Amino acid sequence: MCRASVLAATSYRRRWKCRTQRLALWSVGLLALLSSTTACSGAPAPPPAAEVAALQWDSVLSMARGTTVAWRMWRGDPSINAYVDRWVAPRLRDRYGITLNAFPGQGPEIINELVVEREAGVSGSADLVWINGETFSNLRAEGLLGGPWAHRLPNAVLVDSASPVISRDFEQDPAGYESPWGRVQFALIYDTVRTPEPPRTFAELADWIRAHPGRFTHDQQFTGMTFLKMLMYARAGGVEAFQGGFDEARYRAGSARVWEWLDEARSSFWRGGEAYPPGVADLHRLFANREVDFSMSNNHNEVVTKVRQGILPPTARALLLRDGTIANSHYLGIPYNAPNPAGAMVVADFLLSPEAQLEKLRPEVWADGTVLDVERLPPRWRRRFAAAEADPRSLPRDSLARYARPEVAPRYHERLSEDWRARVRRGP
Amino acid sequence: MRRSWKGLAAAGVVAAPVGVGVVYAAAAAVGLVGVSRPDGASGQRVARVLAEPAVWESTLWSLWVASASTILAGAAALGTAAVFRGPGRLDRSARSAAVLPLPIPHLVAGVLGLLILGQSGLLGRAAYALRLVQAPADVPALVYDGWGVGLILTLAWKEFAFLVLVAWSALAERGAALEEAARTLGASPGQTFRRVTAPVLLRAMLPAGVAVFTFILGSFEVAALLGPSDPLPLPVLTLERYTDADLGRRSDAFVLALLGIGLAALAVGGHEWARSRWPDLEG
Amino acid sequence: MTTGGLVVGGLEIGFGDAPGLRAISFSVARAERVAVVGASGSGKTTLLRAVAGLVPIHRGTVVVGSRDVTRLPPELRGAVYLHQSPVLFPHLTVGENVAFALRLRRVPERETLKRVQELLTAVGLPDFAPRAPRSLSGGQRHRVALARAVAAAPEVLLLDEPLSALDPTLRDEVRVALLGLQAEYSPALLLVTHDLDEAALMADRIAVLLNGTLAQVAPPAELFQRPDSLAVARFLGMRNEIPGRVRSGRFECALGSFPVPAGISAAGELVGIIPVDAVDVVPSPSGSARVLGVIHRVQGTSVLVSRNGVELEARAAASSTPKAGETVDLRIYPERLILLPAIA
Amino acid sequence: MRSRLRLLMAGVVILSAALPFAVLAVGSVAGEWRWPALVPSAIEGDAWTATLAGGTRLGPALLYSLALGLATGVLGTCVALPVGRAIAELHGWRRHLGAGMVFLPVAAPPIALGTGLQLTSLSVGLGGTFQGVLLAHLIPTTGYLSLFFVGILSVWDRRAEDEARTLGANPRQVLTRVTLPMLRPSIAAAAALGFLISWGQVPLTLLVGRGRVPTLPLEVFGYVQSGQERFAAAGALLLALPPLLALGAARLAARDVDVVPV
Repeated sequence: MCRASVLAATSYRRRWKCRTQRLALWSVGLLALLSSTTACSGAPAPPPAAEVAALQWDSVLSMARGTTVAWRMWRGDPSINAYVDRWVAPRLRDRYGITLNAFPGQGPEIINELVVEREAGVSGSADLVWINGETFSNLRAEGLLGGPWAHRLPNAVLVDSASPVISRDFEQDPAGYESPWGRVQFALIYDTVRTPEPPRTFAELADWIRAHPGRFTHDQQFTGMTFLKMLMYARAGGVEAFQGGFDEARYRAGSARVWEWLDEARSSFWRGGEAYPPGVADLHRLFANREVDFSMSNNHNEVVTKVRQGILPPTARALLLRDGTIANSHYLGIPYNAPNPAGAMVVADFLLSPEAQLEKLRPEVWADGTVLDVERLPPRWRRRFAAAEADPRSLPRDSLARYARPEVAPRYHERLSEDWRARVRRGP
Repeated sequence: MRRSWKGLAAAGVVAAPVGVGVVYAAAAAVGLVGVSRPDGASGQRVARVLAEPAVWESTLWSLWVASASTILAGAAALGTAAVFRGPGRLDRSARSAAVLPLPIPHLVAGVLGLLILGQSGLLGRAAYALRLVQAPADVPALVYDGWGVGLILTLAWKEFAFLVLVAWSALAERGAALEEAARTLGASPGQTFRRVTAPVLLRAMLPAGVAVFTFILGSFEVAALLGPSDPLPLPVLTLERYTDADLGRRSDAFVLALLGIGLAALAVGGHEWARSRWPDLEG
Repeated sequence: MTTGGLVVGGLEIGFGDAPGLRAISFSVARAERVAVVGASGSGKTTLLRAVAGLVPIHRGTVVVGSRDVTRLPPELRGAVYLHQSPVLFPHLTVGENVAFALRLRRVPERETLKRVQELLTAVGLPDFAPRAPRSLSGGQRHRVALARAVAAAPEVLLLDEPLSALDPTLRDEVRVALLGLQAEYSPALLLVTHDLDEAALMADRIAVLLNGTLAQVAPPAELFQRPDSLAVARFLGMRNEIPGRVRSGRFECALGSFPVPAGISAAGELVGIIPVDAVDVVPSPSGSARVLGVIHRVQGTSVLVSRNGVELEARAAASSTPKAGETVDLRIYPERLILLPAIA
Repeated sequence: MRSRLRLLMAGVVILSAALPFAVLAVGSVAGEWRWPALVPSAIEGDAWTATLAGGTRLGPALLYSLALGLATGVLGTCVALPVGRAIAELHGWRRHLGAGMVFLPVAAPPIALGTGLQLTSLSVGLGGTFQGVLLAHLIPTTGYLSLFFVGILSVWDRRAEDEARTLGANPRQVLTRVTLPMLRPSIAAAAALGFLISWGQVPLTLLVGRGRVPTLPLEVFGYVQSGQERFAAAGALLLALPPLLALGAARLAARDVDVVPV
């Protein structure tokens, strides 16, 4: 009887249910409405970057006025964010009437996004992307970058184009599809108190690691892989041996020497080489907390900002290995589907201005190396740049230049990461 | 049976997005859509990814972490619920405190895990202050460790609050009457707990336990922050493949996504099957 | 048939696949009180819910007032249904609960408040309007629910076991309130109960629901004195069944031969029922019956006796209760004899 | 002995609940705080001053997350209530099938769901938008809240609704005057749960929002990944506090309801 009455009673509630279902329908409808407002806001296709680049700069400036530039960039460092949001953005607004909208995303995410946008056939959502190396190569290979445009920027003449580190991005010619923004060089980070006599070469480092088991490691991402790549240069004939594009045989020979070195050293790594910090920030934390005695950075000046932020101890210093350390530049690209290439070009040009480059170089701001040929600047600017680099923790420019090694084809980097994940990270 | 059709249709609406995701992932996994589109569909990618030992190690490892944290959190919840159920001040304070982590996002738990459980974290520093250790290396590795101890502890801490709440409401509902019956039938307090309280609680906690298990199995943030580099927790491996610079490997992620959803579906299906087999488990 | 009230005709309701109630026809006049009695699970509640429109019916009609409401939803039927423990809306105060139906009908607020006060006074809770339902005792909640039901001015009031869930001490409180309200507002009252005493106490007529049909509908006195069938008699708890036959105006059975009471026309093989209070035991050392045991009840003490192989329950005089094993004589009042056809 | 053990256990429970918040609070203002220091040797308030002055994105992200959480809670409840009711009215295997179906979006790993839905969301114009992320958050939320309402409504006492019907209320009136008011505590709890699911969500926001929907957890995740512990701790505290306040408020409200039903 009970069951029957329950069943029966429910049928009389059908109308009740209709009401609640209507409530649900309303909600779904509201959502659909919300979605359609975005889905239907398709504007006419913007002009591609190459077309805009062909215009007079004044026309580019007037096209850019009053627009918003969406800039996809790495947003993980408050110093960089502050530079972009609080120094760059207001100046862009005041001088060019451009609203800068920076949002997070790096390397693979940018590729992923553009690939996905192309697959979905929707208009682009980024005007400017912060890229280099393998990201640039992948984007170029997939035809996801607009251009050429970089050589049309008024400030492009100031760029230190004689430097191979700037004129070549991982052996590739930027070809006007990206504009240089900053220049950095790999450095080990050590503590002058804990390790007053740090190793200066890979050979010395290996000895040091064996003598101090558990005190060294590298991260699993870009920085750690750069470290391995330098190791490959050092043990297999220098950077010259790997120039001229990717070659499987040379890679095999070179990487074999890397695995050899690692097989010998890694049992003396932190945690016996069985675990690696996920990212370089985690490595910094291990270093600061004395779990390991070395950290590393792709930016020789990072130690300056990180000490200032209190993340690294005040006695931390950068160190260049005499086998040579990789120097590279980072660039700004404009996606093929960027809605506002004119605005993006104006931003890229402003970021190349001596003013913006100097501000970025200052240790209390970011300490990111300049891509300008400082010697060609007026003396007033030369003095300012010299003063900015005079921080006691900074490495002298001549030793940076002496040990700088260029990047080679991005494929080496990719293969090394892939094989490291499969061979080393997964254990012997 | 119009009514049941409606009920199932309503459930279908809620489940539909998963279906959309599964269909897209399946199409991408066999190459019908996606970047590295080969000529037509092919199961090669699925076969290659599923043949990777790393994938299965990640899967097993994630299953281990999910089981261990669920059991740990469940056992702690069971004990706490049984001990602090009275009306006293201590009981009430313990109850209020125990549910505090309930609304805390996983991410915050992960941040805390890093700050507290790392070898140079606060736990290690406390050990140093007590002169138990000399250096971070002497502290047992709880973060990035092969057994995922820190990860398990963090997740168990987070989910404990949820399970203890479930346990308390089950006890409040019918615990006392059953226990009184057991006591008058001659059971000692210990026997009462073992034979009456614990089984009643366990059955009430089964659905919550399954939910916790599947949450943890799929949870990303804590695993990404505290998990080891080998094997990578399954969700972390999925994202690593999805954002691989090599566009060809990007679609591997879809195979892993299907694997993850499949495991979740298995857990859910098993749970509903168990509940239909033993309806009294519904409490 | 009077206008108003409730008329149920040929009602059939299925329980799942099997028909549960069939051929249910009865009426309750305005101001009349009818109690449906039946065993647990006999479908009493379903019958009530069907009248209220909460359970669909297979066949039959329900007329409330003079409207056929068979196809109408519950809210349009003019029949208020109260559960065994009536549910007060927990989110409303006592006054708001009583005002519920009035507010639905947009009765002017002043009038609503006046009416609420009247009804609360009528159930003896004049100061309870601002109280929360949870602060009320069980009997008070019942009374508020009754007031709330009457506020809807129903033609028919449907009560499911109205007193069963209450302590004996509270039953009078609620019953008085109920009868008072009914006297004043005169709805037709249909209640179901498994308690015969409650039915007899509250109802003008009692309907006996057996095996899915109404076996008998009659005023309590008539029902108890003249059950229509052996099934009804057994349901009413009548004991002392003796098989026998009627021959030339006399009922002959193992206990002897008795004149058929006046007004009963019966013949052939029958079952006779001698109500317990129609047999007296008289202590007698040489009596024809032997005492098997003594049964004490609130209503009085009775004695289980055996005579000629027939076991009977008989009334004992309070002054001299015989003991087991003693012999007694039986004095039977044949005018109280009930004669019913045997169940095939 | 027994009471001492209880005291110890209570201490552990209370400490394990309270200590983490203390750690976050200290961490958010810790200047130099390195092994083996138990407490920071210097105080550095930049995470908070920068946040208050608008120098970090934590403030705007907090507002963004609040809006997203509230919308998810409200819409999720509106959808889940009728779905939960429909499933609660099923019986036998259909019931288990229905419950399993709504359980699936809850159980499916968000990363897996996100990878599968990223392109779909983009092609319908929802990728990287507030609405898209809202819809993404609604996936696990409606599942979870449907289960929640299945649980509530399976033991739901329908007598009040029946009596309201016979007292003259039509289905809409029963819904608005009886059912919804009676379910109000559950509805509030459901909205709060929905808020929480959205509030802590990382993978779905990451994949469907494509970094363009700056929620608080994403900002915190970014700070954690870049080793900015002070900012991460400040953000984590911002992330932990509103739900805690909500929990406290819910408890207070529940206590109110016990005394003065409305």
